[in-house]
Amino acid sequence: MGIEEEKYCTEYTGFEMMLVSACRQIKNDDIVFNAFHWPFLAVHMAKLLHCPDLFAVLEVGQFQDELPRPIKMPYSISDPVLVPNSLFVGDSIDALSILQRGEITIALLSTSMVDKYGNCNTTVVGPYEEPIYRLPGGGGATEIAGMAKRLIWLIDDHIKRRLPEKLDFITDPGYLEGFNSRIKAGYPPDTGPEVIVTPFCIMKFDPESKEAYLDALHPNISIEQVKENTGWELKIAKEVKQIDPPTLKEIEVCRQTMRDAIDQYFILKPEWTTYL
Amino acid sequence: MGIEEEKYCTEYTGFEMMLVSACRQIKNDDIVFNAFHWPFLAVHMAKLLHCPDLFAVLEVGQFQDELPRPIKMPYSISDPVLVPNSLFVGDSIDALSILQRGEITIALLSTSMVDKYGNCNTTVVGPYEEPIYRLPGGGGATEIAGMAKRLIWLIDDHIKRRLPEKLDFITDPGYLEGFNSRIKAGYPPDTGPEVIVTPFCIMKFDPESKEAYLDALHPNISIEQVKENTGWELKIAKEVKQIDPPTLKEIEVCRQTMRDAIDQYFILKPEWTTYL
Amino acid sequence: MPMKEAIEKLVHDDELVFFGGFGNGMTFSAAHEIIRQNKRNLKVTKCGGGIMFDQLIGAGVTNHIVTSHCWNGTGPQPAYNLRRSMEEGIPQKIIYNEQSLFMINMSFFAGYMGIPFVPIRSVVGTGIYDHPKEVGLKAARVKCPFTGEEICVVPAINPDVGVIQVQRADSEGNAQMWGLIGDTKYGINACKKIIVATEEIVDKKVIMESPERTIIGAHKVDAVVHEPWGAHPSSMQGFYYTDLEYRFKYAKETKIIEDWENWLEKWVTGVENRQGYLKVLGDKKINKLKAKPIIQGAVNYGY
Amino acid sequence: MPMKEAIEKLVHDDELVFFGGFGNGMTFSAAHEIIRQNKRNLKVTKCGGGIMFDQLIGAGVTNHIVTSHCWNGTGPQPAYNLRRSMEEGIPQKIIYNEQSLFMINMSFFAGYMGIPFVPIRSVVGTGIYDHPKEVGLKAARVKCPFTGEEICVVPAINPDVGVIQVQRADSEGNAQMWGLIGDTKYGINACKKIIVATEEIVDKKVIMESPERTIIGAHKVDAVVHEPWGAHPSSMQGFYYTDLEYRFKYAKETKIIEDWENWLEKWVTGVENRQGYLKVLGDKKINKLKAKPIIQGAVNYGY
Repeated sequence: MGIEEEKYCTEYTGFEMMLVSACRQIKNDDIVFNAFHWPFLAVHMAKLLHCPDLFAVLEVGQFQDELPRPIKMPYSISDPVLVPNSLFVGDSIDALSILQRGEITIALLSTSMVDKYGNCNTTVVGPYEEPIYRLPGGGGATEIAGMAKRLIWLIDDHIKRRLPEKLDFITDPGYLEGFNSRIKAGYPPDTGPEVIVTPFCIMKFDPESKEAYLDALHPNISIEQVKENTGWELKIAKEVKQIDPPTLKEIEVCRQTMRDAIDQYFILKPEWTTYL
Repeated sequence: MGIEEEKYCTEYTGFEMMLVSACRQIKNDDIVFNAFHWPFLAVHMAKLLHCPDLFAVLEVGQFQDELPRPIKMPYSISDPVLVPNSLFVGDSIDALSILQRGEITIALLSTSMVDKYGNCNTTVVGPYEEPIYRLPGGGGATEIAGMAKRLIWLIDDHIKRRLPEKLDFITDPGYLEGFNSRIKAGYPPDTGPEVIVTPFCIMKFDPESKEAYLDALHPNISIEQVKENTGWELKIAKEVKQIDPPTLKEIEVCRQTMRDAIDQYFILKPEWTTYL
Repeated sequence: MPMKEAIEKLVHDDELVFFGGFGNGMTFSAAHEIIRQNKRNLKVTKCGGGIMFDQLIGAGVTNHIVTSHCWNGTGPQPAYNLRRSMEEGIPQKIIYNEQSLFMINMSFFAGYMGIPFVPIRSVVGTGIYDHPKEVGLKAARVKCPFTGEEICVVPAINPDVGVIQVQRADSEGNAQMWGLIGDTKYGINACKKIIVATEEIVDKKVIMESPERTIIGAHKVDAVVHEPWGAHPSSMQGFYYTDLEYRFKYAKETKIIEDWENWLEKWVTGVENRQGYLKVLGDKKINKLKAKPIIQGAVNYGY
Repeated sequence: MPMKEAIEKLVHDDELVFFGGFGNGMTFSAAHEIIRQNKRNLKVTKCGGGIMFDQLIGAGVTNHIVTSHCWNGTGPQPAYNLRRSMEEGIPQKIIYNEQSLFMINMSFFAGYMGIPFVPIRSVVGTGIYDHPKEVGLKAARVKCPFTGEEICVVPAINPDVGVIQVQRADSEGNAQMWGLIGDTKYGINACKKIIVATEEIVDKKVIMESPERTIIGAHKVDAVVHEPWGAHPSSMQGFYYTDLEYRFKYAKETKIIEDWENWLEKWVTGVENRQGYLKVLGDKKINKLKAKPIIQGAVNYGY
């Protein structure tokens, strides 16, 4: 192997690839809404990798541009460790004001199910009043999805029921029924889902119809594999891009981040998806 | 003279009588909105006289139930002396919330002009766009007049132009056009002006028509004197009450309060009324 | 006033009850006392219901929750009593009046401000906007008279009674909180009757040392309860850290109904009060969770 | 960045300018620099205009004020430049878009929240509601979709540029204020361009010692100006007291136009910057106004 190739990692999981791929979406000058669960990990990694100055806003009204020292993964948005390590602590309305004023340039959200228009369901499988599975509810994701400029969905398992054609319930708005329906519902025109990141691939959204299509493949994944495991007739980009594997540095940071998260009781085996 | 009479003061000004009379309106268990200028003095006096536990709310969102020690008259609602002597310091919206939730049981306001329905003008004499005299504007008095349960107007000169039949401009709402017009405009039904205190007398409001009438006279003032100096055909209570003169204790506290206010550059000679 | 007395006096069946704290400073002690007193048909509201609401559902004291989520102990999983209730009607079917986090915050804010509604730029187009149609606190749209746009508005929530857990309060009820407050200040001030539970009772002079930390004034507080560790297993900034192990185990210990019943007996119905609860928790855990001091934030208030 | 440069870069003719501070922490230094740079046709807004707006009117830089009052130095008297402008058109006739104090606060709050309006329970029936019809920021009424009541709503104000004077900020613009804030936090965050003038520049670590005191984040600040005594003759909690004597004399010194012109020359146009102004003020007065320290408000932020 050449030197160039050596800097890439060769053994890693789909979950790790998803985190690395999501983390690469963040830029150093972004103002990121740092939401709980997988996004916490991706934002943490970005901070350690290529975004040392990243300005993060959290749901209970915190600003951060530094990680707590010694580095500690907050167990949630409401971890008290965040307070003496923040530049601002307010209340939830302060956090909402930042969203509604359009100051959040990027947000990542992990979710149970995303449909082809980038809508998300964390509420219910089956009818709302007579649920087959009652999910926990969305928290602040509704507003984050509604008002962040670039929204990145994370789905940690690329299977049909996580990526259905249509949802039983929209908890967080994507492009609703596609085309201009999101704008008609009153959401700011410069907002909306930009990509869906899964262990298999990155999907983007057609500028016209707002339907998600396959844009780029993670290494060693085939177009067929993606299509077979997606809940709708997935459209494919004319030229499907190939995503680089994690670099050695990326995977090192990723795994340390996951260990830090385990220490804080993050549920890394997402067993709850088996309910779905 | 008997002992009973001796406790009353015999020499005092109409301005002092107005302050004493206003101060007597406040009860120890009131939650008072403490507005700037003459009300500051009356509330200060009440605190020193018969309301040791009085809970006061100020326009920049402060709560107080103690006077600053050593006793110091704040020069205004925004005097920094108020901060380390308050139980709460918030912002102006916090103060408004207390008003709008209906928690203020009494408020005193001093003003330039009050009409027969208890409306006040601190904006303009003449047309709004082409003023004869431009007054400073009302500040927070609009909301205080709109939402305190018992509103006490202070007028420091009982003359016709300070008590006109109709105003050129309503800055702060009284009973608007009388009868139920205040309620129709959306103000809470349990709010509105209760009395007007002047150097001459106390006026109250007819429960039906909401027109101000003479209720009680300050000592040595005649009904005629009041009628002649009021800008509308003043109605008179069936039995006009006689108000006690200031007690020696009241006048002592009143004069010390005025000296404290002078030290803080309160303009005790209200020379600006000569513009009217 | 002991928590027992405060709940007896101020919380009644069928009322809408607000619980303060978002992650930090959650009012677990009050919730447990409500369970012990076997209140019925309470409506309960809280920005994030979490395992506290899961317990209120499992104990059968509430049939209607108004919240943005009901997660399990440490992550975005559904809690088991919630699932049993909604999927199987055990112990009873509840109404889950689902809100978004910021929507419910704005509803509390409207309640705080004494106004009937506040606009918000989200929710339209989602199921949260459309459901549940039958239970009141539903958003609507109005036309802005200035811009002409249609915008979502959410109604004020003014609970019958509310309870918060704060770091300190004076004996009259002037209560202070710092760190992560979430919706606590707006929610509690929107309530008609108010219970303040506090880690410490302090002199009024301490309150006046940093008056910006006061979130509610004594003039509207109905009961002050001295209740150290009242927020466990959530954190209280400056006092104790979140009991992550306890919360992590909660999911396993409540997954089947028999285990839930044991859990409830062990931590709630089998103890008399918070002191009893702390005995079950044990000194070792208590010492482990105690916050290391970081005393800071003094500024010059001089004039 | 010096104030001169900040105003040159960020404040332009015809813009709507927000000034922070309500009584305490008023941005006099910025207002004076705006006068020196001879800006024209500014619209200016501030919850209470006071003598700062009187000066902007007298100097002819504004033709439109949006505020709840324009008092003289120490009490509810009208200020003289305001009167000359409105009664005699000297130096020009301005539009006084009169607001109530809480109405303008709610308008700033709506701007802060990124929503087009907020309800308020006052103003209807007053002249403030009805006038001035021609200039935009006028309240309206809408029907509440929940209660059916008609309620007053006030529009959002989002100024083109805003300036605040704070106690401390870091070099990137994370700015902190304590004590009496009034409308400052909501107003400045509603602005499109932002200037932070500060008594002290501190390390980021100092900001993080009490993060609840931060009123605006660096991510949206366009200029940080190190400007000690920038709020004189208003107070700055922990730094200096209000100069009551100066404010009291202001009324006399500006009553006739010749005196006003002398006043303006002495304190504003005749000095180069705030340092020059402080020389005119003199060390004796400066020492007299300096705040005696009251260092307090530390709490335990431990976890």
